[in-house]
Amino acid sequence: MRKITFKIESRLDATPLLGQMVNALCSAAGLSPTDAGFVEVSVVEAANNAIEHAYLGDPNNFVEVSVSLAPDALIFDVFDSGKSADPDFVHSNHQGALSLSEETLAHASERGRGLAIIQQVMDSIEYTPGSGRNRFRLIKRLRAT
Amino acid sequence: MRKITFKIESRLDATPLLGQMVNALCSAAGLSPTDAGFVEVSVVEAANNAIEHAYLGDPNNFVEVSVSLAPDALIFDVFDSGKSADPDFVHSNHQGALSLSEETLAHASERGRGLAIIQQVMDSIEYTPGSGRNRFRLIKRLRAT
Amino acid sequence: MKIAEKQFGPNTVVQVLEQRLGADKAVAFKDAVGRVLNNGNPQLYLDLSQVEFIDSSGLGAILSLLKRMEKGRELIICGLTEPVASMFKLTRMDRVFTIYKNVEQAVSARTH
Amino acid sequence: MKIAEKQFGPNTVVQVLEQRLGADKAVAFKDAVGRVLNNGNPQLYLDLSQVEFIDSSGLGAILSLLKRMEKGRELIICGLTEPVASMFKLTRMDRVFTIYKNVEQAVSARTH
Ligand SMILES: Nc1ncnc2c1ncn2[C@@H]1O[C@H](COP(=O)(O)OP(=O)(O)O)[C@@H](O)[C@H]1O
Ligand SMILES: Nc1ncnc2c1ncn2[C@@H]1O[C@H](COP(=O)(O)OP(=O)(O)O)[C@@H](O)[C@H]1O
Repeated sequence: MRKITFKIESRLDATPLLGQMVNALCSAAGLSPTDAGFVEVSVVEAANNAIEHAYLGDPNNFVEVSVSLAPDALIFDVFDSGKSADPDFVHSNHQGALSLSEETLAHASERGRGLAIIQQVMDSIEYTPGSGRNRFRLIKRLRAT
Repeated sequence: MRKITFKIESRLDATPLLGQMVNALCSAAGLSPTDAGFVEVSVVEAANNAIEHAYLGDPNNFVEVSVSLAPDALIFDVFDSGKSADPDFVHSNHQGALSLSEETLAHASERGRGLAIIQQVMDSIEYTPGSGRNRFRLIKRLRAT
Repeated sequence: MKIAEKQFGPNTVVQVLEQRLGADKAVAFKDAVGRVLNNGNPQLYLDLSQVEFIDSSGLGAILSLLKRMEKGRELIICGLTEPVASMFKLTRMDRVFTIYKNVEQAVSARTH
Repeated sequence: MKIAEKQFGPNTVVQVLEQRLGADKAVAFKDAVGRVLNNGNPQLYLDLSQVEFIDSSGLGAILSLLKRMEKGRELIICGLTEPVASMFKLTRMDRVFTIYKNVEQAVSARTH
């Protein structure tokens, strides 16, 4: 199984380059441009969450994303060494965050859609807190073409 | 300055993915497809050298490639923690390895063209041995388009 | 945050000149566009045709602009590229925004 | 190492079905092509039209095949993609190999 790890500083302006690499890798693995774009957004959301919520914006840390190319799936492991999230919260259904309509617009939050996007795009997710190393695993299955 | 680090296992079959990422990054930075291809080959040659000559083929190590995107250049730092090379040898002119002709064919070696290719493609190189961490820096200047 | 501003009669067109509207650019984007948001123009056209990437922060920033529009004024989105249109759809943003293919179509539909 | 073998009259065409001919594939490539190298055909056509990446190990492997050709036999390279042709040129391999645009042109030039 082929594998590569991307490592960036814990700064929001470091995630675009990560995203572009993830997109290129998804394309090389055979995902459609649309799906590659969705996966790019998802991994960037996970990295942004690590930066904002695990490291609380401290730029002197690192976010690592290990990508494993299995024959039938792409596995993204997003690692941080900051504050852990509550796995039950991460795993809970976040689709409510995407229930936007004209009626609810006034109360719609500007934030809180990252996990919902990740859940929509990915086939499965698993958040594993660890002392000094949290792992957020995102799996995208490859469909036979 | 934007920066990303790629990390792979010290196996020859891990370098294709590294190469594809380097190529995508070069394209995003504005290099032509031909130059992006040349830089890809150069970084792969450096990684292969680390695997074959620094780690002597032991697959239980890692090669790291840190890429810094300066406004006028791409800087690739290829790190290994194996046996150091002789910097004077690395820095010496290797273009003789590319002097192939019908007359010299019988004596032409199958190997030994990696550093020559790197020197041809890159604008400057610098090998810095370190205890536990050797760095091979390859710099490709970006020309104004 | 690079934007270009143009007047189209009484209305303003703001074109985002960045390829990515992500978390690192969301605040600067809100500031830049916010400055012309309620400058008296009945319609503000937001031209996203240069944007190839948007995430939840970028989408949230656009949503916050919509919520800050004064009564009787309109925020009109133009020129969504394929990846950005896909994100509008995935997050249901397409339900609350008026979206046109490009500025020309938007202006002609809105002023005739 | 995926290759496809075809007979063209008395000659053999070997097409490399890998996109990359790098250090990890060089030995397998030499073994695979070496098996048909001196099988009696006067000409061996090596079709590289599927190969988009080659490094010094891949080039070295092709060079070793050339050196192993028996007297009176020819190794003919066909279908170099742009990145592979650039590497042939950079390393001067283009000086010692007979190279044609594609197998059809090579065969017709060599047999007429
Ligand atoms: N990696 C993480 N570490 C800690 N907390 C997290 C992490 N990811 C998400 N969270 C928590 O989950 C919440 C929802 O995340 P998300 O849906 O991405 O929206 P947003 O980041 O915009 O708040 C965050 O506000 C945060 O409290
Ligand atoms: N990273 C490295 N660590 C140790 N030795 C190296 C390294 N890179 C190159 N060398 C030495 O330089 C020589 C020439 O390298 P190169 O031109 O790439 O050709 P090749 O790897 O085919 O021998 C190698 O054979 C090796 O002795």
